[in-house]
Formats: sequence, structure tokens, C-alpha cells
Amino acid sequence: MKFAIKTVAAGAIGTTSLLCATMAMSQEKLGEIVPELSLSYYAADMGPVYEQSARVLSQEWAKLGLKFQMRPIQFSTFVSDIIVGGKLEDMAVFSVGADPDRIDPTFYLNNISACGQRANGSSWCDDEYTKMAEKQLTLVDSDERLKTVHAMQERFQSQIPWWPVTNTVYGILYNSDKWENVTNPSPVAAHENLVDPWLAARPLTDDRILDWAYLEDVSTYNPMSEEGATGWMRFVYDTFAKIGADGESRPWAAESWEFTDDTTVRVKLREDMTFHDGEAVNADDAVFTINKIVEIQPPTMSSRIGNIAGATKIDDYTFEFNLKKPDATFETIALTYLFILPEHLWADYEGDMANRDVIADGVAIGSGPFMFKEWRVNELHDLRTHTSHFAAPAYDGIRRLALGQADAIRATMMDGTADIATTVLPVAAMSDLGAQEDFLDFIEIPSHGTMMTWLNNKKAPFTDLEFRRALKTATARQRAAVEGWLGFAVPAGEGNVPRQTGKWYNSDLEPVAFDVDAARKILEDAGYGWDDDGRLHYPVN
Amino acid sequence: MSMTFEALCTSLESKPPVRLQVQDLSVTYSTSKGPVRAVSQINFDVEPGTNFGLVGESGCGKSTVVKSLMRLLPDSAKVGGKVLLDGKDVLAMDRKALAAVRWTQIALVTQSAMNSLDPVFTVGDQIVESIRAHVDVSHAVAWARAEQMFAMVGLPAERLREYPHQFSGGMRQRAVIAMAFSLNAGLLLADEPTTALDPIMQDQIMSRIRDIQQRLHRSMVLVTHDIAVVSETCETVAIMYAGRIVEMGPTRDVLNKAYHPYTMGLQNAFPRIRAKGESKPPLISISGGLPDLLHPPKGCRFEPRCPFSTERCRAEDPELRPVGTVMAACHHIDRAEEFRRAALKAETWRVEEDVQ
Amino acid sequence: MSQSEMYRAPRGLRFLAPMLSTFRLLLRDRFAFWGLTIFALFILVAMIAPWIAPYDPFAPMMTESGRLIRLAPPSAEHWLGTTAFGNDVFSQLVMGSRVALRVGLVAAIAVGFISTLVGVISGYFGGIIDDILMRMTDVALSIPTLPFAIVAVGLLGPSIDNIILVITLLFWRNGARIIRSVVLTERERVFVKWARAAGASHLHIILRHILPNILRVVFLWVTMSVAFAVLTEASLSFLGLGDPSITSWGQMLNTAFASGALRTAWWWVAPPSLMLITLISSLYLIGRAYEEQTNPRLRERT
Amino acid sequence: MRAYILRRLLQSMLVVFVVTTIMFFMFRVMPADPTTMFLEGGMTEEARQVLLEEWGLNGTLWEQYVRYMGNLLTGDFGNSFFYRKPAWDVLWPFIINTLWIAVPGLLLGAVIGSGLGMIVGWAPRGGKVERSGILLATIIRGAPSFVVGIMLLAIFSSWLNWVPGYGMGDPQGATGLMRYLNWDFAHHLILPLCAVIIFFIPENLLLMRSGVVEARTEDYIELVRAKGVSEGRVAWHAGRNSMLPLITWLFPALAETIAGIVVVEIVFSWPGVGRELVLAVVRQDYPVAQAAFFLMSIMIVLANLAADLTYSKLDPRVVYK
Repeated sequence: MKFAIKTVAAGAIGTTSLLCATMAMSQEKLGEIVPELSLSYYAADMGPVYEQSARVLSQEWAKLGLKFQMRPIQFSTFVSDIIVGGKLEDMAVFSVGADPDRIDPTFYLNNISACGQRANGSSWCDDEYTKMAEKQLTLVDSDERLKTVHAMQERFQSQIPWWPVTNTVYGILYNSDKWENVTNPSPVAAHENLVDPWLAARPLTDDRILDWAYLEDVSTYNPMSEEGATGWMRFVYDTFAKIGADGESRPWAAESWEFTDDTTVRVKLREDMTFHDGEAVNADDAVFTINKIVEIQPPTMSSRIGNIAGATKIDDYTFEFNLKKPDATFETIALTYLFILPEHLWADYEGDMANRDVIADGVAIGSGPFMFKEWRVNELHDLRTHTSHFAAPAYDGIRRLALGQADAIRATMMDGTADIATTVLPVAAMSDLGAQEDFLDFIEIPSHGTMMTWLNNKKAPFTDLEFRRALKTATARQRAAVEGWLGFAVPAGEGNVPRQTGKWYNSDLEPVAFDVDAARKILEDAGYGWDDDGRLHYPVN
Repeated sequence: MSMTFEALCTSLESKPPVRLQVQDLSVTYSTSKGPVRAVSQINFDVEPGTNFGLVGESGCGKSTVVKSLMRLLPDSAKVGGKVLLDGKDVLAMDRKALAAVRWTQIALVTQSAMNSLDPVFTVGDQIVESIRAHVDVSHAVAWARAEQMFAMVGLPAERLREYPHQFSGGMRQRAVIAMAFSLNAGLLLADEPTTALDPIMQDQIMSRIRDIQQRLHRSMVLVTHDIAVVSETCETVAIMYAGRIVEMGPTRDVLNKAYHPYTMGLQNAFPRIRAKGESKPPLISISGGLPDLLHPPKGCRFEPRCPFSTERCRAEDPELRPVGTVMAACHHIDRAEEFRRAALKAETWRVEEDVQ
Repeated sequence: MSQSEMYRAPRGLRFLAPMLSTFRLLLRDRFAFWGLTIFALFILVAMIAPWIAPYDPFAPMMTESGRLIRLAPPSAEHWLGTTAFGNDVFSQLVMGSRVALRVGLVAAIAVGFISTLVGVISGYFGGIIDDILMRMTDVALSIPTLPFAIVAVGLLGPSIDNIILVITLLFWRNGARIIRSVVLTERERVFVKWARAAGASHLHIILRHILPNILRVVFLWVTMSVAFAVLTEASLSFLGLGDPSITSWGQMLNTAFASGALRTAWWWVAPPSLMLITLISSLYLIGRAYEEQTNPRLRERT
Repeated sequence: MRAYILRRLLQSMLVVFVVTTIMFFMFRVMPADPTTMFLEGGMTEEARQVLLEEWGLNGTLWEQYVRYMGNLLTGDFGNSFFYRKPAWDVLWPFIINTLWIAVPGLLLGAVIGSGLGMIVGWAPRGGKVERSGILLATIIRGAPSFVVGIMLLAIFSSWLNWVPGYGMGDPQGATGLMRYLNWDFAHHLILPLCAVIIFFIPENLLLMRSGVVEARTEDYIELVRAKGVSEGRVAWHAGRNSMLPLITWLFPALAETIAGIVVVEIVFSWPGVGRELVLAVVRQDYPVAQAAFFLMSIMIVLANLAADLTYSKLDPRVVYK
């Protein structure tokens, strides 16, 4: 019996090795097979858009002979692992929001592209590009800075480390029977903006409270430790400047400002400003706030105050910022972000200011257009208009309902409990409602929010420029915009800066049209090959 | 305005005993294998204040008779004939009238002492429930009545607050008896009240029931398979076999001068206390079992086990006919004397093939 | 199913006999009959799902002019209309049955296996082992099911295999207790004591005497855990913690809910809800009727 | 009796301790770390270390565990990462909201369920009432609680528009304690409460029914009927005896019912502990999630204890050794 087994085994080994040999012969001009690639994207907790987009994009990429393993990941795990954790395995499709300070291109140029940056998940590191990135930060003169920014995009476009797929179109749905002059905050998302549409809106009926159906993202009313809802905080605590649609900073609490030299900015405050408790606002408050912030370095503000050395008072309504090094983004990122705290309420507070419970101490007092009235956690926020504010809105108060799910928001909009809805209810549903109901109007907000495709630039096959070029050529931007975002997104431009940021976008980058055959041609010229069942193989080297 | 305790007692004591007349009572159970005539053509009367015995092997339908008197049979049972309580037919009463009669006119002492009381209610509450269901009295007054009843059956009053599982078998039966008399019902149905108890307790309970009967002058139907108990307790007795009354009459006459072979056999099966010096009669049992009531035999139902059975017995079902002071359902009543003598000998009952 | 009936069964059928008799028993009960037929129907639909689904569940339905057919009510081409993303609801519904049964059956078998293992070991051996296992069950019993699942899936990532793992971790505990109590009664049976006295090994006793008798309870428990598994997966998916790359009914309802179409697109919301109800209640019907068979007191007495 | 309670209490505390430990390690193993929310905004590394320090997430896992357990004993659940105030202050108002739908839901569900169960159990065997009763109960039991929620929403809120389907009260409604004692709150409470009640009815119904079916064959039922009491009273005797299995199931089943309540809160945007737990998990806010979880396990353990105690009240035969 034992003898029989041995012969059978020997025969088996013989045949299999023969088979391998033949196999190898017919494929010998093919290199190793390109392994299955993992495609990470936001899971269902961020809504169905990402699942649909990832599926559409992977369908087209698969036509290059690639095979994908879909990997939905929850938002917080995605951010900490892939965006900042450096654990991007192969590819990722995700999106970044339309924050106001991203109208300044630094976030796209530096934070997610330059070497050594924490948020550079695609771990692309190009010395020439990074040198330009550091330089652009210091060019206070915007014309000179523009040239560098455009040159960086040129360099980026030649290397294609990653690329944007679509730019998000946000939306506002409002009750047009009860409110008018609801202006468009484009390119910034409504929930991040202050002026449009919130301060512009005017009531048509005697319901002079603007009810906003939204979700609960405010964690505290202490501006030094609030990170999620910076927009809402700026309703209560005024900032020195506001960013306009064209990317320029417009005067707000600061009447005017100028760079007296590369590292000092002289700021002239308005003289008619008062805090919610009636106290006048002057340079002392501003200087006190800035120096306190620089002194305690609150963790949540660290990324924006790193370059500020301190502030010195000149006279009652003027003071100077002292910067550590020249910073081109100061006007657009710092001035529109820093707020003014009432010195008379904070000066003698010993404890850890960043974690002070302002509501318990009753010091949720700023100089912004709205005064704090009430916060029922997970239910609603209630602010009343600060009538003596220079840009006070034409109604009595704003109330934000923390409904947090689409169906409830839809119901409140339909029965009039809510007057305006901005997110959570999908933009497509908003436009449907706007069309169906005559008392509801829909406004489209093209924004610089971007859905982008990241590649792991440290790992084959993404190290090969030709492969990256082919992959970008086979990126179905139009299909993702239509089928993923249901038409409420537009195919993105070229390079790494969104087209919606206005002058910063380098419009003469040569476009890469979507063409799967051209992409396969690029791979063929680069020596890649396909086996019988269509799978892509590396070039033989 | 609810009655006081004294008013309750006087009204109860003044209740007369009840006359029971059962006419052509028959009960048929519909089972998956077909209808079973458990009881057919039962007729008997119970004079007010007298005790009527119903005797027979277990499974002869005596419990079914008792239950049908109070309409406690399951829905699958169809009951025919009349049951007259002081002239009113219980079987014809509507639900409300029936509820009014139950426990006020006719009370029941069940057989299984073990769980005839609801385990999760105190015994006192259960007695009070039976009182307040019919009489508008406060809980305290009903409780006092319950204490009175407990005294009557020789149980300490504080036991009323305890639960059935804290009572012994005998005590539980006495509690049920106390409950039965709580409204001094005219007629007491005692369905084998002592079967589940040991002999000593049996005797105590039966003597307890007897002297209550005398004192309260109630009528009673006592169901048992124990001839000794019947002979000491009941004035008249009916012997049942396979759903039929085979012999009925004054207890003394039926037991001493039985006319139906089954009655004779039944007596042999029970130890009888003889006057000193008499020879100890051998205990003779009746071999065989009850007929299958699904397909009852054409002739006399006792025929297969009767040592004196004849061709006629097999062919024709004998009617209950009066003879002397009793009634018996047998074709050969005239040969009773001869049968009685033969019945005493053991070999008569050792049934060889069809003795002629 | 008396002992003798089982022993007459030929040697090989020792395990099959109780199952066959259980099956016959179930068919006699009206509820179980309907439960079984509906469940069988689901299994059939799940098996032939790819062939009867007219479109790919995720394929976007386009008009000729390339416009996405969104939220279209039921029509000839789309029997159950389309979703907010232009996918065909009927195809998603049919493919959803595959997911539900895959989760249900795999999780139930795993749960059944673990609960039987724990139940038999702690019931049969008793003593320290029994205490430890039972204390573990106590702890497991006091963990709230869905919150644990929410945390665990949030932790492990929302793939379907993680959900099955979480369900298994959650639902073995109730079964272990039920099976242990049955094993305790079986262990006291005379023939078990006799077999022990005759020197039979533990394993032999468990396999030949204990297990066949408790198969019925295990069967009851497995049926119930299929229902629990389907229910938990649907709840997790509805809360947005399910696996978005598959088309489970819970996921469909989550997408509908997140698109605010709950009140308008009834054709998108009603079918998955009804499917869930029918599948889970058919399983409960089987479990319930089965429960009644095993408990003589409940059996209808005619 | 007291010895038994003591032993049960100790046992419960052990169970809660073990559950909390499991939860602690589960969160710590979680891949994402809670500073994620800030990382996207580009927080520097030192700032992140300051935060970790502040949240007690520094040091070895063991140190964190000992620190967490130590605080737990003093009732300090740690500070919420998101709200940056004690987790207990965050959760405290939500507990009342959850109890508003959990307790009445549980009780009404049990009462209605067992009442129906008694009717179905008392009906003639194999009759129409029994069959339709069982079928209906099984179907409702088969419906996941969010399906029940969605159906209630679709029918009563959007189609008939009788009841609002979200939130706890009109935004400008009363505040403080008064908000719970007005019509507007009751108006908003109706739907979620019905969802929880419906979620409870089937189990109660089926259990009571099988209890009554078993009890009605007992001898004492015959004697009670012989006493000439009303048919309802006779049924009450059977029902009263079937309460025991019901109670033993009812309280420990809270572990499953909390699941139902979580989903109901999400569907109806009811600001309760369940909804906060889901939000906390998505936000990686460990302390709040752990505190919410701790609360729920406490509720279940107390429920088990309550079941034991009421059991003795209901069944005098049970004696505590």
C-alpha cells in the first residue's frame, strides 16, 4: 500500500512542475502581476456618497487590468490612520470640507503635499516642490507669492502624486415665504461662513427668529478649545477680518491693517464696538487676548498661532502683531480666525483658561453679532441678536436645532418649524424639495471642498510616474460627480489647488482628459502587459 | 350598605337544605377518536338534609356526574337531561344565574388535596373571595366568617394568613371543607374528599364532615369507591358501573341484600369488620377491567366480568327495576339469593371460560 | 420522541433520527409549516438571487440622455422603482436576501456551536468548570447587546465578517444557559448513570446519550439565533455601522433614511422593512411552534 | 433573605466591574485616537501631547486603567474629550430623557402585553382568537424596532400628521423641569413611547399566554370556577400564576430592550443616553461612551436584582437560602 502512494506522489510533482514551465514560457514578456489594491473610503456614517463614488471610480480603474478590495473605514479611524497616521496602504478616496481658511491655498499646497507635513497622507516628498512651499509662506507680497504658487502647481502637475476628482456643491434650503435676501456664501460652505447668508437674511413675517435645522457639533462655548464649530463660535466672538469670495480678507472688527515690516502688522480697530455686556471694545482687549493665547498655547489653536510672537498696544484703538517670521497667510488665515475676549471678564481668572466652562461662569460674552442665550445639549442652541453690532442682522435671534438626521430635518422644513437647512439633508433632497414646494427655495453653493484620490507614493506601482499618469487619465471625474454626488459636484480642475479659490488656481496647467484607452496606451508604452484574463503585469526589468 | 358579621351569620344559618333531583343525566365527551358516553341515563333524588352516596370503581363516571351537577365539565363535554335544585334546572341556567347558584346553593370539596387551593393566594383570601363573590360584606366581616369556618374544621385562625404550601395534606383538605361551608350552601358535593389522604386522616376528615352535616343539617352527595365510608355516612347509596347506576336504595338494604352481582363483588373486595368469632371472609377481587365506552357492549355492561352472565345478559341491556326497597339493573333479580351465596365463594369469581 | 424510537434507528442515523422526527413534528403544526415554507422561500430566493435580479444592485439607472433616474416610483422596467442614487430597488432587495441569510446562518451556526459547547461542558461536568462558565455567562448576559455591537463594530471596522463575529460574541450566552439546563436533566437520567457505571468514557456518554437528546433544544436555539443575527445586522446597518459595500436591507433603510426619502419614497422603504419582518417572524414561528412541541403542557389537548 | 440579597449585590458588583473592564480595554484598543478631530485641522505634535496628557491617555495602558478605575470608584467618569467637561454632567440630563420612554414603555408594554396574553391564553384552544393572537405577536416580535419606528413615523407623522416625529419639544417651549410637564412634550413623547411599547408587547403576550394555557389545566382553577366567581376573576387566578415566568424573563431581557430603545432614540431624534452613545462612539469620545455603557449595564444588573426580589413577592413558595 505504501509503495502505491509514493509513485502517485512522484507523478503528481512531475506533472505540476511541467505545467509551470509551459505557463512561464508563454508569459515570459510579462513581469510580475500587479497585486490587488485596497481602496479605502469613508464608511456609511458619512453617508452613502463615498460608497457610490469609490465604486464608480474603481470600475473605471479596473479597466486598466487592476483589481480592487473595497475598504470602508469610519471617519475618525480614517483621519487618524490614513490622513495623519501615514497608514495609507494603496489608494484612498475621501473629501475635505470647504472651510473659509482653505480659500488660501496653503492647506492644499503645504499641509497635504509638502514633505514632512503631518496631513501628507500620500507621503509624497519632492525637495524642489517643498522648497517652493516654504518660500511661498514667507512672500507677504501677493503678486510674488502668486508666481511661486503657480510654479508649485506646475511642478505638482508634472509629478501627479495625487489628484482631485470633484469639487463639492453645497446647498441651502430656506423658507422663502418667511425669509428673503438669503445670500450665497460660495465658495465657502454655509455652516462655515458668518456674513452670507446669516447676517444678510431678512424676515418677511413676524417670526423674527431664524430656525436652522442642523446637527450637534458644538462642544463648548470657550473659543479657545472649540474646534469643530469655529463658524458658530464666530457668531458670538467677533474676528478681526472676514474672508471674501475672491479670497481677499475684508475688514471686520479691524478697520484696516498694514504690514509695517515683514514681521509686524499694525491693526486699527473700529471704535463703535461693544461687548454683549455693554462694555466697550478697545485695543487692550485685543492685546490681552492675543498675548494670553500666545502664552497658554491652547492645543486646538496651535496650528494657526504658531507664528505669532505677541501683540503690543499703540493707542486705544490700534495695536501691532509681532510675528516670528514673515507669513503670507497671516491676513487670510490668522486675522479671520483670531477673536477678541473681554479683558474685564478674563483678566483675573487663574484656572486653565482654555478649559474654562464659560457657560457655568456666565462669561460666554463676546462682541460678535449674536449673544449667547441658551444651549440644550443635543437639542438646540439659542442666540439673540447683538443689536449694537455694526453688521447686526435684521432679525431678533438665531436658533440651531440639533436634529442630526435627514428625515427629521426634512419634516421640520416641511412643517415650518425650521426655516433654513444647510447640511445633513443631502443636497439632492434639498433641490428636490426646492422644486416641489413653492414656499421652499434652494440655492446651489459651488465650493472649494474637494474629493480627492490619494496614492501611497512610497509603494509600487505608485512610485512609477507613468503608472500614476495612466491612473489619473482613467479617473472618471464626470461619472463620480453625476453618480456619486448625484450631480451636486463638478469635475475638479488640475494640480492640487481647487479652481474655486480664484486667482490662486493656475489655469494654464494642461488638462488630462478622461480616456481609458489612452491610459492603457500609456501603460503599454511604459512596458506594462496584460495576461489572458486581463490582469495588469509589471514591465519586465 | 354592606352587612355586619352578625347579620351575615343569621342570614346564612337560616338557609334551608336543598333538594336535588337528577333526571336522565347523560354526558358524552367528544375525543379525537370519537364520542365517548361517559355517563348515560342517571336518575336519583337527594332529600333535603340527607346524604347520598355514589360508589363505583375509579373511571366509572362518578366524578363526571358530580362535575356536571355544577357544570364544571370542559367544553368538549355535552351534558343532557335535567339537574333540579329545589326545582330549578342548573343545566338550563344562563351564566349569571349559574354563578349565583354556585357556592350559595351548591358547594364542592375536590379530591386532590394537594393543589385544589391557588398557591399564590393566602387561604384566607381564597375563602374571603368565595364569600364576597356572592354577599355584599366588607373584607373584615368575610375574614371573620372565614375564622369561624376554620374553627369549625378545627384549624387555628392565624393559619388563614398563610399560603397553601404551608399546610399539610389533611389541613389543606379541611381548609377546602371550611371554604365549602363558608356560605352554608344547601348541597355539598364531596368528590372523594379523603382518597388522597392516609387512613387515619381519612377517618378524621369523614367524621368531621359527618358532624358538620348533622349540625348544619345540609344535603350531601358523597362520591367514593370506599363502601365502608358510605355505609357509615350516607342514608341512600347508588352503585355505578361504566357510566350507569346498576343498583340504588337505602344503604342498609343495598349492602345487606344486594341484588346486582357487581354490588356483591364490590362488597367482597372490601375488608369488613365482623363481629367477634365470625370467620374472616377471604378478599375476592373482580377480575377484568371496565368496558371500552367508545364501543359499549350491546348487552349488560357488567356481563364480561359477571360470573352469572347468561345469553340474555349479552343480548339485552337491563333496565333499573324496583325490587323490594331497592332498584337494580339485572335480568336475574329473582335469582339474587342464589347469587349472593355463590358470590361469597372465591372460585365463583375465578372466571373460567363462560361459566353457565 | 421516546428513547426506544431513537434506539431502533439504525446506527448511522443516530443523529439524524431526532432531526427527522423534529422535522415531521414541525410540519404538523400550522405555524411551523408556514414558518418553514417562508424560510425555505427566502433560501431559494437567496440562492437564485443573481439570476433574478434584473440589474446590478449598485448600477446607476440612466435615461438615454445620461440623466440619473432618481427616486422613480415603481414602473415597468423597475418593478420597485429606484433609489435616491438611481439604483434598482428590486435588485438590491433580492441581493439583500443573500446577505441576510449569509449573516443569519453563519452567525447562528457559530452561536449554536459555542452555546452547545459551553452548555454541555458546564452542564455535564458541573463543579468548578460549571461555576466559571456560568459566571462568564452572567457577565455576558449583563452586556447590553446593541451598544456592545455598536462599540465593537466601531472598533473592528464595519465589514460584514466583523458583524458576524460580534453577533457570535453576543448571542452565545443565552443558548449556553438553556442548553446547560437541559443537559443537567439528561445527566440525571438513569441510563446515563448506568453507562457511567459500566465504565463508558465521558466523551462516549456525551456523544451517544446526552447530545442526541438535546439536539431538539439546540435546533430551537439555532433557529432563534438566525433571527437574532438578522435583526442585529439590520439594526447595525441602519445605524450607519454596517458594511456599505454590501446591499443588506438594513443598509438600504439607512441610505433611505440618510437621504431624507423616508416619507416620500415608500417603494424604497416598505419592501426591505417587510422582507425583514417576514424573514424574522418566520424564524420565530418555527422556534415558537417548536417550543410548544417540546413542552407537553402547552401541547393542545384534543 | 438579607444574606441572599447581599450575595446577589456582591455578584452584581463583580459583573459590573468585569463589564467596565472589558469596555475600558475595548476602547483603548480602538485604532483611532480621540485627538483625530483636531488633527484634521493640522494640530502640531506637542499640542497633541498636551491634550493626551490632559485626557489621561498618557502612560502605559495599565496606568491608564488603574487611574480610570480609581476615578470610577469616586463616581468620576473622566472628562468627555468632545464636550471637555465631566462625562457625568454630559450624560446626566440624557438619562431622564431615556427613562421617559424606557420606564413607561416597559411597564405599559408589560401590562398591555400580558393583558392580551391572558385573553389569548384563555380563549378556546385552537380557536381563531388564539391563532390570530399568536400570529400577530410573532409578526410584531419579528419586526426590528427601527422598522416599527419608521412605520409609525410614516403613518402618524408624515401621512396623518397627527404627531411630530422628531425631538422632544418645540424649540421655544418651556425649559427646566416645566418642559416635561406640558402638552407639547407629551405630544412629542407619543410616537417614541408607542414604538417602545410595541417593542415590548409580543414577548409579554407570548409568555403570559403559555403561562395561562398551562395554569388553566390546574385543579385549583376548577375550584375557583366552582366558587361562582366571575369568569374574569377565574382568568385572573391563572394570569396571576403565570406572572412568575414573565417576571423572570421581563427584567433580564432589558439587555435586549436597551438595544431597541437606542434605535428608537435615533429614529425619533430623542436626546437620550442611547443616541449619545452612538454619537460618542462615532466621535471617539471614550469617557462618554464608557459612562453611557456603564449606566446601561447598571440598569440591567439592577433589573436582574429587581426580578429576584419581585419573584419572592409573587411566588410565596420561593424561600431564599
